[in-house]
Amino acid sequence: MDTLPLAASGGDAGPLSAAELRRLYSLMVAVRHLDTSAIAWQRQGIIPGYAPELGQEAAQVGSGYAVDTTRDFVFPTYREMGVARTMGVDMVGYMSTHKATWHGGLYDPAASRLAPIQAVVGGSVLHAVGWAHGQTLAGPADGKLGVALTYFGDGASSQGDVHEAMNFAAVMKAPVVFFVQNNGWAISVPTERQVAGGSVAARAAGYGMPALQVDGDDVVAVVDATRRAFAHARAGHGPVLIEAMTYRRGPHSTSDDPGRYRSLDEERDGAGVDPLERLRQRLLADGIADEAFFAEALVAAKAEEEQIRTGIQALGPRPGAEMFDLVFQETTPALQAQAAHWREESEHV
Amino acid sequence: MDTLPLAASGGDAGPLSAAELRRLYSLMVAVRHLDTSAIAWQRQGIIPGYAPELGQEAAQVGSGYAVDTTRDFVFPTYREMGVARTMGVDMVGYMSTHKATWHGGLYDPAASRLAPIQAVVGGSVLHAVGWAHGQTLAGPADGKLGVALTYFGDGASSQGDVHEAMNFAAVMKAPVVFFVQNNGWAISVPTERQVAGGSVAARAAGYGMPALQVDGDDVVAVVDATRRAFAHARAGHGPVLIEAMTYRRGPHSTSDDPGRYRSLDEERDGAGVDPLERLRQRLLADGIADEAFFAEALVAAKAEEEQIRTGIQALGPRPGAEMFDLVFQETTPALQAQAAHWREESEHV
Amino acid sequence: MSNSILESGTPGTEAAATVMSMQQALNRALDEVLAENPKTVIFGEDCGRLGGVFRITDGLQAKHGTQRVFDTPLAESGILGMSVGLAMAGFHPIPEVQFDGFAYPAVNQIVCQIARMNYRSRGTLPMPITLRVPSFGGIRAPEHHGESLEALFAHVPGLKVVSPSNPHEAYHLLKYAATRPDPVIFMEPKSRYWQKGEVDTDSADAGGGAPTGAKVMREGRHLTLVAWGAMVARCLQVAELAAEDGIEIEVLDLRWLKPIDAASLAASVRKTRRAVVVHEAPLTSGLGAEVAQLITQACFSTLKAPVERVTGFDVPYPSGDLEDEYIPNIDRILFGIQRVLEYKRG
Amino acid sequence: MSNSILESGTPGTEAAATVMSMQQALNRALDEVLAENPKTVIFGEDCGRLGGVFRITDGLQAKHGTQRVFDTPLAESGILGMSVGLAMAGFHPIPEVQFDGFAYPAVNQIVCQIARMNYRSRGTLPMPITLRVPSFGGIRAPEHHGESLEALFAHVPGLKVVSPSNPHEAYHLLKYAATRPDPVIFMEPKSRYWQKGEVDTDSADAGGGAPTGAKVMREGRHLTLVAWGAMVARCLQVAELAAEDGIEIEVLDLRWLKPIDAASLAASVRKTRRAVVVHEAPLTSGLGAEVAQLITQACFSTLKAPVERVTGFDVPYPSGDLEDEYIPNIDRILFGIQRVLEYKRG
Ligand SMILES: Cc1ncc(C[n+]2csc(CCOP(=O)(O)OP(=O)(O)O)c2C)c(N)n1
Ligand SMILES: Cc1ncc(C[n+]2csc(CCOP(=O)(O)OP(=O)(O)O)c2C)c(N)n1
Ligand SMILES: [Mg+2]
Ligand SMILES: [Mg+2]
Repeated sequence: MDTLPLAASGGDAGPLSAAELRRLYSLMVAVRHLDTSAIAWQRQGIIPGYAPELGQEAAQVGSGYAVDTTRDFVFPTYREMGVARTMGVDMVGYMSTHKATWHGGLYDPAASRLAPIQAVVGGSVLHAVGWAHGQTLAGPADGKLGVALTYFGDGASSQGDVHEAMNFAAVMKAPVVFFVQNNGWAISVPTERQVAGGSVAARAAGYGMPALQVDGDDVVAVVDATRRAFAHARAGHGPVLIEAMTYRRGPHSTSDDPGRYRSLDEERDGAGVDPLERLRQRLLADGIADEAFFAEALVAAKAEEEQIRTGIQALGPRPGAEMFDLVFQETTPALQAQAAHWREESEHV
Repeated sequence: MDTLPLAASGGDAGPLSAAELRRLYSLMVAVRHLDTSAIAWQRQGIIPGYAPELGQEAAQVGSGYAVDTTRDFVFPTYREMGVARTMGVDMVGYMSTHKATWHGGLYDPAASRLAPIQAVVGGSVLHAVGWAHGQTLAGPADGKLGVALTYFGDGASSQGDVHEAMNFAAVMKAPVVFFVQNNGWAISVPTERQVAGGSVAARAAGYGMPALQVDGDDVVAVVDATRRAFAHARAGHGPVLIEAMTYRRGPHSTSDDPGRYRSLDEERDGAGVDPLERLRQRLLADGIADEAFFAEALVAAKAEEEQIRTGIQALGPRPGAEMFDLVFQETTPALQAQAAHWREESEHV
Repeated sequence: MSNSILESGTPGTEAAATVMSMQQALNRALDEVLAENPKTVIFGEDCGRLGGVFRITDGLQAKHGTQRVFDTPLAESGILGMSVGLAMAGFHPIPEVQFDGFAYPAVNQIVCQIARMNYRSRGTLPMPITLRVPSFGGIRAPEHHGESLEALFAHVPGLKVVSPSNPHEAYHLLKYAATRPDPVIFMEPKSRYWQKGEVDTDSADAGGGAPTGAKVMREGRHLTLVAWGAMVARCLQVAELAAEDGIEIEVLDLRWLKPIDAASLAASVRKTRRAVVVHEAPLTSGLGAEVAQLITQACFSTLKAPVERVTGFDVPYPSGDLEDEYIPNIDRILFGIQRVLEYKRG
Repeated sequence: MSNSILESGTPGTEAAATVMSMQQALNRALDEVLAENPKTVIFGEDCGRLGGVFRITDGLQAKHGTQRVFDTPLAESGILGMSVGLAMAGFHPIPEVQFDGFAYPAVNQIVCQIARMNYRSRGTLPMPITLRVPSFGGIRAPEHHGESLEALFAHVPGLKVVSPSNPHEAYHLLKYAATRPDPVIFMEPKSRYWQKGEVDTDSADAGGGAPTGAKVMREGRHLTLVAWGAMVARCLQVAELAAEDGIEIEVLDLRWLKPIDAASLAASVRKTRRAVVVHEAPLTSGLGAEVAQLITQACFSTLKAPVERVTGFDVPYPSGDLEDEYIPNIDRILFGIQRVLEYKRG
């Protein structure tokens, strides 16, 4: 795979400190625990569905960790719970989308710097390009541009919009980091039947754009790659593509049955070593954390999950009037009439 | 630019014979003369508009020359008059689209092996992939697959559909030749503001697909590249991309005014030596043709143009009933009622 | 592989009338179409090995091979654009769009290519493409998984549009659509996939009526309820309830949303003199307007009241929690009926 | 650089009422909007250096700079998707789609993103996007250059849709639309670009009526003709002809196609008791159905005849030679009027 070099070398940040590594572990445990719990919630009827990210914690926490929420903006798909958690997004608001409370979630995307959850595969990649181009319009690049970080999957890479986004961003030198989680699958379709040539990162050279293919299960490598990409984009050198190689260990969603299209053997071989376990071993080996720390992190994760679950369970349906009130900034007489009509007929009952 | 090698080496055909070279010249003169005449037709009010291909004769004649109309199928844009002429398409039927007689033209696309003229930029590239995939479904590759040859421009390369087409074709190993005429411009937008990275051919490697970048003003080089690409695809090795570097010497269309976005100096520099003149010099230098031959070719071209013009001028409007009759293979009562209504009201008048 | 054609046995070996779900009926129709026409090919996202997220193509790849039934990369414009080329090569493509909301990326290929190629080519390149679209709401799904695109499709010249309301209709309409020489958008009401019903596979269209027209699902003389897809079952429930109050409602399953069977609409409303049309799509510029106007045009002097529309609102399809507020429910349909019955000329 | 803002001078220096073409009026409106709101950006294919294929953005790049007015690569989904991001970053994008038929590749971004982002984000990410679409037929153009997408757009919750019928309307409606906090599809009747008319730039909406409603362009008492875009001028011609026979026709320019000004429709038809709606788009599921149904709903007991629709046919937009057979012409509109006037209750 031929890739172009990055123009800016690394961020200001040096190698990750012990405290940072422990923080990454805590985040990954929190995400892992919330993720596996959410599947249980679905089985228990607390939420109607969920798209787990089991195995993608390193890719998500590592990349989300590089974001500067004072100036960057992040565009997720439907599977970036780990990114949201890492960015400090209100997790009850985030998970509410899986409770079918509100499409896109109840968190404030503008304040959180995280665009609403996106169900259209490839749908928000172009938004990142527009947002990023806006940063360059605001004034000349001074090495401090806000960066748009956009997530998508190996499957999404097939969508025309993703190509248009890469070409636009590269032509306009927009500060975008395209972050592909290549988790081996798009529902039942494996990467080799999806991504011609085998690698999304290999596409970047065709746009004159640098790319980094990274071990997506190594959180330290992901943080490093993302920081380097951010530095490049922030300095005004244009977009970068990161392909984080990982594996979707769970089903596509709680309504999927992977047994129909892949065997347990295939799963074991494809998945490799669990990214959380890898970090744990590393921290142990380097003497950065001990069993007590891991136990503590798990306790914290459990407490957090309980709090989020309580919040989710307490969440009632939104008032129906919001259906009408939130369509426009300036509502219309026709919509007001429909709202009035709806109110009349639903109160009647 | 990194490109992957072709799996099959050349076609069965050896180097072009003298007779073939003369034939290519005759075709190019015929195309050049018809093309420049069509602009005059527009000025004279014979046709309402036209999209000239001045300067692209070598790219069009050379690629069209490689087509085997007994088994291949060609997917043009709105600017491939030279391809149509080279393939032997009925030129009154072809030009009728520019007379506003019928969108897509009056020639029989199925019999001609030339899909209807296509105004949606990038619109037919996916059709080529589907048609080509159909060839592989018909049975195992025996080195004799029909090949889909699809044309598009540098501007069209930005469209999502073109990416989807390349990815589909490469994943499915469909026998498609993607033929890009990079003529430097998409209406007023130059290639450097259009094609990130600067080359459409450079995109191919990202799909694991071989590409050939060829001097599109050298008809011999174009024939050779196209034949090689056809051989590769025909043998079942999958798609190939050819980028023919050329220059749109004229306006985008008869309603365009290039003076608004490029200077005459820029035009001269960008255009280089006229491809027709290049072939003429070559034939002279190699002693393959003389002035008498060139003069004869021009006479033939003039006679041909006159015949086509006469045909076009004789062409009346199609009967209005065709509006209704050609919508479906099986018409509907609603449509029949509308047709009856239309007939009534138009006869009334 | 539950509910698959592999379990339900070889086509034709069973009794003609069987109880099956709409999913089974559709699966069986596809199996038969594949067996009957070697030029038929089925493809889309996850259609092959998985059998589709709704299992409509379940077992078909195993039975008919990966050449006939296959997965594509994840790109709807690609899937539909590819269908055009396959049709030009003589195939009868039956592509699937995984959910209604993901038909939007393919609109350009559907409107500008599929719908126009026969016309553009003056009939020499027909487009026998049957596009299956799991449609409408009611399953508490994520965003974009509950769209109603019939008004859009019905407005496009060169397309035909159909939606079945029960397993029997699903079987026959799909078999019919998938053997036509013209493009048909086949809108499957996903909330009805698992509902069972009797399917008479023997007759070409057992139960009466040509497969191209609308169908009276229940006779009545006081008012005509017009619906399609999942709303037909709901309207039948409403008619049942109304009957308890002595109101006899005729329920017309429109079936074909383009072309619309204007004659059947007129015949029914000439008898009942009142009509309500029900759909899930938003009100404004929905297909209900067309149905209402066709009725008004044909029955202006017999109509006792303006045709009423009970529809979704002019708001984006809401999340599961508010779905029941959005989709016309029994009460809202009854209110609509009441408005028509109580209408007084001003 | 003919017809450009560079020639017509600095905004505000001319007399309030000037005669100009719709192209000039639109160009001037854009120039003023750029000057008034620094967050406004204009972009699309060939919008910059060339000034657009219709010269609507002529001179704007030279005056306001390449940051404010720029060319994009050739991809409509890209242009509209990028608009979403710019809006999220606080800009007011005014993208152009070069021709109506090339809006189809952007339908996914328009329907699923632009129209829904305000809703999805609970009002925290408004989408002040003004999408300019040169629209409708009548210029003998190539395929896909003469589409009428208003019914599609009007059906999409979260969009507003407007179309001006003359230079004055064009100037005011564009200035209004381009300063709204919601997405507006601005459909420019391309066959009217070069027609001149008086534009009163002084008043916010000189000529009466709120810029959000329909507008009576000619008063009459025997029948209401409802139209928009290029058909308004044609309907005014028809009214002129009919007046010679003593038939007084009221011509209502609908202007806003979403939301539709139902009150003005009702007010006019309550007076005239008869209506004909005219549009270029195909009949079935066209916006005429909605207009007709709104009128029928409001005026059922006063209507003397069912509302008549005079529209394009359910066929793909034909080539130039047949264009005049397809677009409603004066004769067809007169026939429609005649049918309504002569209607007898059966
Ligand atoms: C435009 C569109 N088409 C189809 C779908 C249905 N769908 C949802 S997720 C998915 C697979 C996505 O695969 P990938 O991009 O690799 O992401 P992953 O699910 O692996 O995270 C599909 C087909 C969709 N949501 N959007
Ligand atoms: C989908 C689409 N968008 C826009 C247009 C308008 N348009 C026609 S030709 C053209 C430029 C095409 O450039 P290129 O692909 O390089 O081909 P060339 O004209 O140079 O042959 C544009 C923008 C179109 N026809 N189709
Ligand atoms: Mg994936
Ligand atoms: Mg070009």
